[in-house]
Amino acid sequence: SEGGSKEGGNKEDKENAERQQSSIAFGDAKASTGPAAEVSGAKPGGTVTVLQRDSFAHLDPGQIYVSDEMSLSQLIHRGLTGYKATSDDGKKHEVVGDLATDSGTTTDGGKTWKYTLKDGIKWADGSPITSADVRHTFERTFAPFVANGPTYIQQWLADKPGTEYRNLLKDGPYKGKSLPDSILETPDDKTIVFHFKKPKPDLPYALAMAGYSMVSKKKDTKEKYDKAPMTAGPYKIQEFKSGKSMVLVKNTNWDAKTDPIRHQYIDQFNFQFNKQFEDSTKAILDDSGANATAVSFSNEVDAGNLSKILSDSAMKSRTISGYQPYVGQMNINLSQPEMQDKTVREAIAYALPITPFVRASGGTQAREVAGGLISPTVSGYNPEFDPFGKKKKPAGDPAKGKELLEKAGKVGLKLTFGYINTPEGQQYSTAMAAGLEKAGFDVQRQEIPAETYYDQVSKVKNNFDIFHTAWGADWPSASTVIPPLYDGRQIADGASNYSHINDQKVNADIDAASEITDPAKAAEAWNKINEYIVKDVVSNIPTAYYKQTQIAGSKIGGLVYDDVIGGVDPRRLFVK
Amino acid sequence: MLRFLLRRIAGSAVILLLLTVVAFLLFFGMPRDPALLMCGKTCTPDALANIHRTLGIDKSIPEQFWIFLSGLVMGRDDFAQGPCPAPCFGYSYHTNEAVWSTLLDRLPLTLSLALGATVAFLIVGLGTGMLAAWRRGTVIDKTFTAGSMVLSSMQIYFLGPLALALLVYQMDLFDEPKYTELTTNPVAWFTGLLIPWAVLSTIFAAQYTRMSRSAMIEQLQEEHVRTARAKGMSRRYVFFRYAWRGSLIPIITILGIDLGTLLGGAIITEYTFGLPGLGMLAVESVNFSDLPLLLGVMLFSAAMILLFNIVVDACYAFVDPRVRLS
Amino acid sequence: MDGEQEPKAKVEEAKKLEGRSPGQLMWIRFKRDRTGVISAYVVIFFFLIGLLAPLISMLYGKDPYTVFADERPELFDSAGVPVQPNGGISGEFWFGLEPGNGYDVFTKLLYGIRNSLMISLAVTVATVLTGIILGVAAGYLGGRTDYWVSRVIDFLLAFPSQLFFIASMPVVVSLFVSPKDETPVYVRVVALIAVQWFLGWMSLARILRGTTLALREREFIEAAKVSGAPPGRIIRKEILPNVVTPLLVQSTYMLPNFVTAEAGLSFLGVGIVEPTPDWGQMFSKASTELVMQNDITYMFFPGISMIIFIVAFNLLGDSVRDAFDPKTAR
Amino acid sequence: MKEDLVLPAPREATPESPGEPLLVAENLTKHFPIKGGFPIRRTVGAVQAVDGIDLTVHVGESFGLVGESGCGKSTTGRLITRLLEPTDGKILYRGQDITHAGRKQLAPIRSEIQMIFQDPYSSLNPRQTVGTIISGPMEINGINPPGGREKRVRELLEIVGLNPEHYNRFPHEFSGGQRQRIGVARALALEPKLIVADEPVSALDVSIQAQVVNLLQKVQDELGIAFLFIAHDLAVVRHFSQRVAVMYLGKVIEVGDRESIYTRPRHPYTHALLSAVPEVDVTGDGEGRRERIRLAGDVPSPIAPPSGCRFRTRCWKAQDKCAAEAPPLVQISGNRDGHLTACHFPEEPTIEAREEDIVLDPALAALEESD
Amino acid sequence: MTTLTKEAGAPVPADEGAFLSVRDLHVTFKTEDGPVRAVNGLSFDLQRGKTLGIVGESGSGKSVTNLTILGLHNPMFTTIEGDIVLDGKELTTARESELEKLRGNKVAMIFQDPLTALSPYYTVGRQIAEPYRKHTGASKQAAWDRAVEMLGKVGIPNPKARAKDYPHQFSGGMRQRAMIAMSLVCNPDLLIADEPTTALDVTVQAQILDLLKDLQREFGTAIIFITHDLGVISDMADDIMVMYAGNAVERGTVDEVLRSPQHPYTWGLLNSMPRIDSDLSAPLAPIPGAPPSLLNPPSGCRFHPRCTFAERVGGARCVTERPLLGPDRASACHLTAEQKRTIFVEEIKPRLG
Ligand SMILES: Nc1ncnc2c1ncn2[C@@H]1O[C@H](COP(=O)(O)OP(=O)(O)OP(=O)(O)O)[C@@H](O)[C@H]1O
Ligand SMILES: Nc1ncnc2c1ncn2[C@@H]1O[C@H](COP(=O)(O)OP(=O)(O)OP(=O)(O)O)[C@@H](O)[C@H]1O
Ligand SMILES: [Mg+2]
Ligand SMILES: [Mg+2]
Repeated sequence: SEGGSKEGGNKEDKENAERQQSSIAFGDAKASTGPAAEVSGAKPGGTVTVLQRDSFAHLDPGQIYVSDEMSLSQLIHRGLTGYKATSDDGKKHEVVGDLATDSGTTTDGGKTWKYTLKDGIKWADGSPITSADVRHTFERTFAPFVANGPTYIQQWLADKPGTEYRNLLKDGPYKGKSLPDSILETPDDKTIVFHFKKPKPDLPYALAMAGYSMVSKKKDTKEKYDKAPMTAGPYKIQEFKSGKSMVLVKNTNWDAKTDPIRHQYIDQFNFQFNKQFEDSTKAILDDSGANATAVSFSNEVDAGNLSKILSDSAMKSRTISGYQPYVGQMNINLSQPEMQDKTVREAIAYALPITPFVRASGGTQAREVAGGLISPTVSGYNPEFDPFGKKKKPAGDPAKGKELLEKAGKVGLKLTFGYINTPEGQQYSTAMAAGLEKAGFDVQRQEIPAETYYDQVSKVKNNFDIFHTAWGADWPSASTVIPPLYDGRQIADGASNYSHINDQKVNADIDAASEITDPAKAAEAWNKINEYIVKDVVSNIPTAYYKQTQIAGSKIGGLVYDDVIGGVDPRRLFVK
Repeated sequence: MLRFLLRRIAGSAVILLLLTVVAFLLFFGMPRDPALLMCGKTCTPDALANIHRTLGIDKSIPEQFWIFLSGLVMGRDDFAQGPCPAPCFGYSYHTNEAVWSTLLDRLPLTLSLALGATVAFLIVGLGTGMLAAWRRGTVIDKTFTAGSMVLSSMQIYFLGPLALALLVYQMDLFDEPKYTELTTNPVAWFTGLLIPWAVLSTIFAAQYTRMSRSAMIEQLQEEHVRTARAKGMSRRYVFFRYAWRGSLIPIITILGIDLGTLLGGAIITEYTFGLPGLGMLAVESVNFSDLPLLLGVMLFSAAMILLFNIVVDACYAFVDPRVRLS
Repeated sequence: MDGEQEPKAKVEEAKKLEGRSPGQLMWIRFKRDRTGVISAYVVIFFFLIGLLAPLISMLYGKDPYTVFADERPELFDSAGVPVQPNGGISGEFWFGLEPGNGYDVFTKLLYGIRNSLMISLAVTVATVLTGIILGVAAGYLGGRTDYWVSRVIDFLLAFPSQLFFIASMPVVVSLFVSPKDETPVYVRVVALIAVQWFLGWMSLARILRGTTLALREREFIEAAKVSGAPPGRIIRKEILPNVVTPLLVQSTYMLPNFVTAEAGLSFLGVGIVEPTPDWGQMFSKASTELVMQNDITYMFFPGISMIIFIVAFNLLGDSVRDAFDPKTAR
Repeated sequence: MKEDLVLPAPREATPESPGEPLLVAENLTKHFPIKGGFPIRRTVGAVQAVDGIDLTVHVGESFGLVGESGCGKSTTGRLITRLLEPTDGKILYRGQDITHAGRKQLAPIRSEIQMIFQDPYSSLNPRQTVGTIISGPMEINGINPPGGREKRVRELLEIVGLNPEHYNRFPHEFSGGQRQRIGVARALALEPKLIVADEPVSALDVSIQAQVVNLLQKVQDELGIAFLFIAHDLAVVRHFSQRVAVMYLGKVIEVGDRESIYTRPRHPYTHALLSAVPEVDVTGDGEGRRERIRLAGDVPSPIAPPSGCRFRTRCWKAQDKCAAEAPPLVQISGNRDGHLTACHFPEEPTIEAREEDIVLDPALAALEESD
Repeated sequence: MTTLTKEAGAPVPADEGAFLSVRDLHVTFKTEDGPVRAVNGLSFDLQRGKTLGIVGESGSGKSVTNLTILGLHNPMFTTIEGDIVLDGKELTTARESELEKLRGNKVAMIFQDPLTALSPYYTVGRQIAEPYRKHTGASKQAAWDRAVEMLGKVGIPNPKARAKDYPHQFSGGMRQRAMIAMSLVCNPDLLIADEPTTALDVTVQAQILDLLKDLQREFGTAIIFITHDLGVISDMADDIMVMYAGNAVERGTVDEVLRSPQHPYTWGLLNSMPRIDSDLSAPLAPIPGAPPSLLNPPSGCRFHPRCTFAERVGGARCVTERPLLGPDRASACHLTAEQKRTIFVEEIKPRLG
C-alpha cells in the first residue's frame, strides 16, 4: 500500500485542522466553580476494572510525566489549574482554576501571575490545603531526587534553560532554604504569586500538568512519597502492589463543590497491571462479568484486533480513537561534520522511507505519515504541508535522494543510525537503512538499549548521525514543541534539541512567538517556524503522527477520547 | 548422611558466594549506568552523582560487595526506602521495591508453572516410558519411541507460539495464558496456566519417556532383576519393584537439574507466554541494569539449582541404600 | 569376541592382513543401521544447505536482506502482513514473505541455517577442545589439578545458564565494539560463541575426566608407564585415541543442543538480531502478534526445519552411540 | 603397623635359588589414605594394603606370591615396578636404591623391570595395532634393534607363538590367550631382567591357561628372566615358581622354597589355604588324604587389621600372645634354610589329614553335627 | 544316575525315572551379527538328590542351558527347540505363569556373582522372604522368620540383625551364603548353581562347597553344578557332563569321566590343568588354539580344529561328520572305543602322574 493516509481520510484531517483554529480559552472564576456539569446519563456506583500494561512507576506528582501516570493523576491529584471539558465528546476544553479560584490573573502581560486558593479544599486526610503546600510543591521540584517531572515552571522561575535551574534552590526546601518572595510569593494562606523575568502567557496550561499537582508539605516523605503520596482528588489509593494491582476508592474529603472538572460516579477502580495490549483487548471484547465494566486508560487495541474492531459496527459505541500528541521525527545530528551539508540532509529527507516506521508500529491505523512537526492535536497544525512528498511516496524517493547525494559528491557516505533496541526498532531501522542505502548511503546501525535510549541520544556528544525520536506537546500549544526541540540555545546534555539545530532565524522567531498572548496568532507563528525547520533547515524529518484506538466494556458509560489527555478521560466514566 | 548433607550445604554456600562475586563483576562490566535510568529527563552531573550516592555505587566494588553481603545476613537500614530486614538484597534501582519481596512476589508463578508442569510431565513421561519398556518391541513401544523422539526435539519457542497461535488466536479455544493466584481463584489459576503447562510438559514428558524407557530396559537387563525372576516373582512385580527402583536414579538426576532450572525461572517459557515470573524478572533486571534485582535473581536461581542438587543427593539416599549407608 | 582358529585362519589371513580397527568396525556397524544412515544424510543435507546458501540464493535470485515490503508494497498491507494467503507463498517467493519488513523467507531460512550451524559448530569445537584439555588433564593428573578443575566445573554447573547468557551478552559485546561503528555481526557471533562456550564445556569435561580416570586404571596405561613413557606420550598415544568414542558421541548430542540454545538466545533478543538471518531470530519473529494473529504460515519454516534437523541429529547420535557400544539397549 | 623386630638377612642364598639377589624389598609398605571428615576433608585412615614386607628375588628365578584377594599382592607388584610410591621401606634393584627414584632416574632400569597384567582385555590399548603395542616400549626407550623394530616385533610374535602376520591387527581380533601372549611379547620387547606377572592366567580358561603358563616357563628358562609371579591359584604358582611367599592381609606370613611351602608348611594359614584347594583325584587311589580345614568368614578389612598376628581372628591356635605381639618372619625350628614363618604357634610340617577336620565355620559345624 | 540316550534320529522319550530330562535342546539367539547357536542338540537327565556337574570352557553354553530350564531368556530374541521335562511337566511350552510358580519353588538358582545378583535396594531378609511368601502364601512375619532361619542355617552370624542389612553390607562370602539361603528357602527339588564360587577365594570357596554339600544332604535337593574347575567338580558331583561349543561331548559318573576320560577335549582339560600334587617334571599340555565362534562354528566335530587326534580317525570324518553322543557313559568322538582306551592309557595317563 502507499502506507500513507488513504484511510486516515482527508475529512478527518480537515476536521482536526478546523478544531485547532479555536484554541483553548482560560476560564474565569465562574467557569472555575464546582461542581462539574453532570455527564448525561451518568449514575453513581459500580466498580471499574482498569487494565494497564505498565505498573505505575511514580505516584509522586513531582515525578509524573508519562501518560498513563498522568491519567491516574486526574483521579487522585489536584493542581492549581486543570482542563475542563466544555463539550461531551472530549474535543473542547477550557483551562480553569482547580484548587485556585480561576485560571490565574496577570496584569503585566504574563510576568506576574496571581492565584487564590478556594475555600474548603482538603487533603484526603481532612487537613486543609494551604499556600504553604503550594510553595512546598514548587520548591521541592528543585530537589535532586525530583528528576522525572516537567521542568517548565522551574526554568521560568529561574530563567535558565536546561538543567541549570536547579542551582536556584539546590536541595529544594529540605535544608531550610526557600525561594525568595521576588520569585514565589505566598503572602497569606490563600494567595500565591509567581514572578517571572519574561512573560509566560502559558502558565495556566503549565500548571494544569499532572507534574505540578500539589504535594502535602506535612506529609512529604521525599523518595518514599513516590509510593504513598498524599492525595486530594476524588479518589484515594487504598492499596498498591507495584507490578500487580492498585485499588482506588472514594475520597470522602473531596468536595464536588470545589471541583469544576472531576466527577466521583464510580465507587472503586481496580487496576490490574501487566496486561499486554492483546490481553486487555481480549478481556474487554469478552465483555462478561467484571470485563463488562473494564477499560484501559492507556492500552490501545492491539494491532491484530484493530481492523476487526474498527469494522465492527456493534463495537462502535465502545470504541474511541483519536490522535495522540506525539509526532515522530528523524533527527539529523547537525553537530556531525558530514551532516552540515544541507544537500546531504535533503538526500536523507527524500530517501528516508517512512513505511517501515508505520509498519513496525502496526500500520496506518496506528501511525499516519506526517508532513510537519506539529501534531493534529495542537493548535497550528497544517494538513497541507508536505515538502518532501512523503504522503505520496511514503516508501521514500531513493532516486531523488541519490541524485542529491551525487550532487553533494558524497555517495557512499557513512551514516551512523542510532536505533532503539526493541523488536520494532530493529524492524524499522533495518528497513530504513535499506532504503537509505538505495540512495547511496553506507548506513551503520547502532543499537541503543531501549531503557537508556533517550539519555544517550540527548547527549550533546553522541556519535549518531541520525536517530528517531517522538515528542508530544505538554499542552495543546506548539510552545511546548518548538522551543524545547528547536531552540538553539537549549542545546545541552539531557535537553531535547536532539538535532542540535541552532538557527538564528528560528531562535529569533521563537522569542517572538513566545510573547504572543493571543493563542490563535501564536499558533500561526509557531507553524511558520515548523515549516521553516522542515523545509529550509532540514534538520528534522517528520515521520508520523501517532494515533490510538481504545475500547471499553459495554457497561461503561461516559467513554470519551480526550484530546488533551490523549486517551480515555477517566474522570467522566460511570457504570451503566 | 547428615554430615554429607551439611557438607553439601556448606559447599553450596561457597558457590553462591563466588557466584555473587561473578555477578557483581559482570554487572560492572555492563555498558550502562543504572543511575541514568533513574535520573530522568532532567539529568545533571550533580543529580547523577547524587543518585550514585543513594544507590551506593560511588563506593568501591569491594566495599559495595561487603555491604551487600552483610546485608544478606544481618539486614540493613541505610536505605532511603526504609529498613530492609535480612535477607536483604537491597532495593531495586528501577522499581524501588525491596528485591526480596519482589522475588517472593514472582515466586508463586514460577512455582506454579514449574511444579504443575513437573507433575504433568512426570506422570505422562514416566507412564509412557514404562509402558513402552513393558511392551518393548511392540507397536505401542515403537509409536511412543518415535513420538517422543520428535516431541523431545521441539523447542518451547516453537511449540509455545504455535500453541498460542492455534489455540488462542486462530481457534480461540483458550484465553491467553495469565497468572492468577491459586488462593484467589483456583479455576483461573488452572486455566490460565494450562497452555504453558501443556507446552512445557509435552517437551519434557517426551524426554522423560525416552529416559525412563531406556533406564527401565537397562535395569531389566541387570543381573539382580534376573535373580528376582528366577525366584519366581511375577513379571509385574519384578518390573515395578526391582527394575523401577533402579531406573529412578538416572531419572532423579535429570529431574533435579530440570527442577532447579525451572524453579530458577524458565526464562524462555515465561518470555514466550508473557508470564511475569522469576524468568521474566531476570530479563527485566538485565534490561534495566538493575544490579540488586539481577543479583537477587541470580542468587535465587543458583540457590534453586544447588538446592535441588542436594535434594537429588538426598533422594539417591532414599532410593539407594548403598548411598544411604555409606 | 570373534573366536579364531589358528590353523585354519591362515588362509583367510593372507587375504586380509590389515586388521580392522575399532573405528572401522564402528563404521561397518553404523552403515548397517538404516535410521542412522538416513539421519546422517539429513544432517549432511542441512550442512550442505548452510554451506551452499550463497550459491543457492544466487541461483534463486534473491537475498535475505531485500525489504520487499518497500520494494513490492502491493504484496503487503500497511502493517507489513503479506496480503496473499499462506504467508505470500508463490512461484516467486517459494516460502513466502516475512511479515514485517517482508524479507524472502526461503533465502532467509538458508542463511539462518548457515549462521546457526556455523555458530554452533564453532561452540562445539571450542567446547570439545576445552573439554579435552581440562577433562583429560584433570583425569590424568589427578590430585590438585583434578580437585580444582572439578570445583570449577561444579561452580559453573551451578550457574543459572540462561540467565547468565542474557546478562553477559551485552557485556561481552561491549568489550569489543567501538561506539562509533555498528556492532559488527561477527562481534555478536563471537560473543555468542564465547558465552555459550563458557558454560558449555563442563559436561563434556566431566565425562572425559571420568573416561580418563577409568582409562588411567586400565592396565595398558600402566604398561606404558612401566616402559617409562612420559606423561605427554601417555596422554597422546594411549588416552586420547580412547576418548574419541565418548567425544564423538557427546559431540553429536552437544551440537543440536547448542543449535537450540543459540536459537533460544536469539529468540530472547540477545543473540543475533535483525537483519542478520538466524534460525532463532526467525522464531522470535514467528512469535510476534503479527504472525500469530494473522497468518501462521511463516512459523512453520523455521519450526519444521529445526525439528527435522534436531530429530535427525539426535537419531544420528543414538546410532553413533549404538555403533560404538552395541550392548546398550535402544 | 610397623615391623620393628630385627629381620633375618633375606639375602641369604638358598640352594634352590642360585645367583645374585636381583631385587630386594625391605620393610616395603604402602598405605592408601582414606579421605573424609567434616567440615574439612582430611585423611581419616589408611588402607594398609602392604604393611612392611621383605622380599628378595634372585637373578633368573621365579618367585611366587600367593594369597587371598585383597591381601596386597598386586600392590606389592606395583610397588616393585614403581607404579606406586612406597609409603615406607626400601627397594633395591641390583643394589641400587630405587625406592623414590623419579621417572628420569628410573629410565635406565625401566627396561629391565617389566610387567604382565591380569586382564587380557584391559591390558592392551584397543586403539593400537599389535605392532604399535609391542614396539611402543622400544620406541619410548629409543631402542633400535638391528633390522628395525618391525622385524623385532615379528620375531617377538613368533617367540610368543603368534603369527608374525598379525602385526597389523587390533587386539579385539584376538582371543584372551592370544592377547596375553601379546602382553608377554610387549614385556619381552625390552629384554628385561625381571618380569612382574600379576595374575597373568587367572582370567583365562583352563584350556588356555596352560598355553600361557608354558610360554612363561619357556621364557624364563630360555631367556633367564626372573619372575615375580603373583597368583591366587596355588597350583599354578607351584607349577611355575621355585620360591613362594604367602601373603595375608598386607604381610608375608610364610616364605620358602616350593617344596617347603607345599609339603612342609608351618603357618596355620598356609595349611588352611592348601587344604581348601579342590583337587582332582585322577588316580582314584585316595591315598594320602589331605587335611581339611574350614576357616570361618572372610579376610578382615585392611583398614583396621587385627592387632598382633593378623591371622589370629580366623586361627584355631590363637592365644593371647597372638593378639599382643606380631610374630616375626623367621626361620623357626624344624624349617629348612630359607623357609621363614611368622607364627607364634606353628603347625607340624605336613599336609596329611589330621585325626579330626578343623571346621571353624559355625554353619558347617552345625550341619555336619546334625548328620 | 544319569541315563544316556541316543541323540540323533528318533528322539528317545524322556526317562520316566528322571526328575529332570532335557532332550535335543537347541537354543538360538538372534543377534545383530546373525544367529548364535548357543546350545545345539543337548540331552541329559538328572535324578532326585543327585548332583550333575557341567564343565566346559567359557561360552560353551552352560549358563544358557540352565537359564533355559527356568525359561529366563527373552523370548523376543531367543528360539528354543527341544524338550525340557521337569517332574513330568514339559517346560519349553509352559506358560509364563506356570513357570513363575516353578521358579524359586521347585527349581532354584544360584548365580555366579552374588554382588550383582542381589538387588541393592532391598534388605537381604526381604529378598529371601519374598519367594517364600509368594510360593507358600505365608504371612509377612512368617516369611521374615523363615528368612532369618535360613540365614542362620547358611552360617550368617547373628542372622536376626543381619537380615535387616543390605547386600552391600555383606562380604563376598556372606553374600553367596545369602544367595544360597534364598535359593533354598522353599526347599526346591532342583538347585541350579551357576559357578557359585568362581568369584570367591579358595578358603571361602571351600566353605561354600562344603555348605552346599551338607545342605544337599539335609534337603535332598538335586543339583546342577556348573563350573570351569575340574577340581571343584570332582569334589561336588556325582555325574559329569563335559560341554564344548554348545554340545555335550562326554558324560559319565565322576569316576568314569575323571579316571578314564574318553574325549580328546576332556583329555586336554585334564592335561592342561596344573594340580597341587601333580608331577612337576612334566610340563603342562595345553589344548592348542582357541574356542570356536558360535556365529560360525566349525563343521563336523566342533572340536576338530583343536584336536590333536583327528588324523587318527582317518579321512576327513572329523571335518564333515558330527560325532554323536551315545547313551549312558559316552563321548562324542569318532575315535573307536579301543583307540580311546589305548590313547588314554598310553599317552594321557602317564602325564597326569
Ligand atoms: N589405589 C588404591 N586406593 C585405595 N585402596 C587400594 C588401592 N589399591 C588397592 N587398594 C586396597 O589395598 C588392598 C590390597 O589390594 P591389592 O590389589 O594389592 O590386593 P590383591 O592381593 O592383588 O587382590 P586380588 O587378588 O583381588 O587382586 C585391598 O584392600 C584394596 O582394596
Ligand atoms: N542373550 C544372548 N544373546 C546372544 N548370545 C548369547 C546370549 N546369551 C549367551 N549368548 C552366547 O551364548 C554362548 C554361550 O553362553 P553361556 O553363557 O551359556 O556360556 P557359559 O558356558 O556359561 O560360559 P561362562 O563359563 O563364561 O559362563 C556364548 O557364546 C554367549 O556369547
Ligand atoms: Mg590383584
Ligand atoms: Mg556362564
